[in-house]
Amino acid sequence: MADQYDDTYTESQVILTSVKIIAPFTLTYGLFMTFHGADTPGGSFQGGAIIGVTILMLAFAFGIEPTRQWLSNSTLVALIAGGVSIFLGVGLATMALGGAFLEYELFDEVLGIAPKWGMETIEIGGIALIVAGVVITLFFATASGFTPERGTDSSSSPGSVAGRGGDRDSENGGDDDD
Amino acid sequence: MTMSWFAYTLMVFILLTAVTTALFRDVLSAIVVFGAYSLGMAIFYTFLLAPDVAMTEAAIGAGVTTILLLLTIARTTRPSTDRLFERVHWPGVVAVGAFAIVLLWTVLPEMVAVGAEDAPVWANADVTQYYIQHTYDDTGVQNAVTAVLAAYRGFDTFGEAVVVFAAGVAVLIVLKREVFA
Amino acid sequence: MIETIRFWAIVVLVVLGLFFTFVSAVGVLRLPDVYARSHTASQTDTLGAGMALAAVALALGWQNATIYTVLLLFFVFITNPTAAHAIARSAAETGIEPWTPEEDGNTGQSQTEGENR
Amino acid sequence: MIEYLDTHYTYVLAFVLLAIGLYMMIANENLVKKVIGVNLFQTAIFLFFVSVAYVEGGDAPIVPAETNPGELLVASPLPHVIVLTAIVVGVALTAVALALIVRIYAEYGTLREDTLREVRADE
Repeated sequence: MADQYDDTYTESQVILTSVKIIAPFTLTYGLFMTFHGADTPGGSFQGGAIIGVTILMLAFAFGIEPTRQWLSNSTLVALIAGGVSIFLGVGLATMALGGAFLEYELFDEVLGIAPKWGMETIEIGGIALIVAGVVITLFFATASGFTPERGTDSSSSPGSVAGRGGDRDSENGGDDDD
Repeated sequence: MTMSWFAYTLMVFILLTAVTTALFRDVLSAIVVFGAYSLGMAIFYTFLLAPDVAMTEAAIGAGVTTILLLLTIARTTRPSTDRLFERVHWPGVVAVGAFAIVLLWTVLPEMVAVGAEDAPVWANADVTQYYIQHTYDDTGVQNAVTAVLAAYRGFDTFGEAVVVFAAGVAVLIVLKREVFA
Repeated sequence: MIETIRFWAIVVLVVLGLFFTFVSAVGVLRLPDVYARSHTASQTDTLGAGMALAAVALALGWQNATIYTVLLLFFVFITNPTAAHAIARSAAETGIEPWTPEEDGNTGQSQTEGENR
Repeated sequence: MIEYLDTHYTYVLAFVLLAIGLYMMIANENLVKKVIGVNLFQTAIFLFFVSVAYVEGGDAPIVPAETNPGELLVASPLPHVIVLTAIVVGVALTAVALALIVRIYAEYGTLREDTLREVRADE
């Protein structure tokens, strides 16, 4: 059935328009939550998730395949891997300065940066990137293409596939209750 | 200490959606009801003074999980149904009911009442009270959750981030696709 | 004086919001097929939620949270009809026939069939 | 027993939800519904953690800079952090499970546990 994703996708002016109106707001909200998580409820996990969901919304409006091509795969991989490296990098930097993993006080002592900024780096550069990247990646990986044998399988007609699965189910549904 | 009517209504809603999720035979209906359940749970977290958790649950539990489940049944199969509800699996009900009763009878009397100030987690001077009183001095942020997440337990969070990263890699491997080639 | 007006405005808005939400819930339960249901879920529900949110905004008075509520109102007014549009559109593309009074004899049946395609 | 409904209500709800999640994992034949059951079970545990952190009449764990922290009555932040990370890990786990389900369907053409067992026994 998923083979039909791109077949059934038809541009809808209504959805496109409202997504065009709403997407900037959700993106801003996600960024606000990420950047302002230190002093108000919210933080990088939530903000990253909302940023990721914004991309999902765009994918629903513009079609999943075009969105995936627009947001190339290497960008996503770079997003996730970059997040993990930034997190690890900050942790190792404090160790290089002679402290423990993520001991932010050292930034203050050695470089004169308040410990808060170390945390913000972790939050914005680390966790938010990882969460947003993983959410988008999981969505595209689950939504995208088909293994060839299934593609031929379902090409006959979607109804037949559903019917076959349904028959099998109802047969066994009868059996298992006895 | 007594519960408010708001919490009571919300709990009934959560319970009803959970039971219908378990019993609906149609997978699509179950997924939709599960989304409603997650949303109710998010509101209940707000009631329990956990806005951070509520936001995460609303974005991820009600949003992303529902989308992933829907995509999965779109890509696989959705059994056609003539009945609305699943037949109740009585041995399962008995086993699970026994489990619940054992939990309720053995664990509940040992628990401190909900929201009591002498609850061991809350009154712990080395953990909770320390965090509450030293967060601003130690880290300079006001949100204690962020402080614990990124500073006090940063190494823990790093582990979680790597787990999420690993899960993303695992999905790509399992679905071995041309997607991320 | 103005406080009294505000109080009663809040009450009226809450009651109307409840009423429209209730109508929408009844409609979702009672109407025959997916098109009629998405229609009631979008129009009546948007109105109900909008009125309830307007009551909340009035009750909060002048503060930051009011701005959030008004923004929320704005988003509900945009997203709710769009979601209904998306549902109805994909239903039409999947080939679900709209319910017509000729099948009056077995409305219950045709409803479940329409749902399950 | 009834008096616990008044004072331990979230724990009662959490345990009942645990039972429902477990029931879904045991009784539902469809693999997708089993995954939903896992999610439900997880949510029940999250609820348990969050209600452990709850303090009656308190506030969200925000520590304003200007007040004296000794007088604050706020919920415990630590269980919130654990739940926060666990939700994100939970969605990742769900995604891995669903990816496996998609593969299983591509391989065997069914999502029902009993059919799957038969098909595997036949091979």
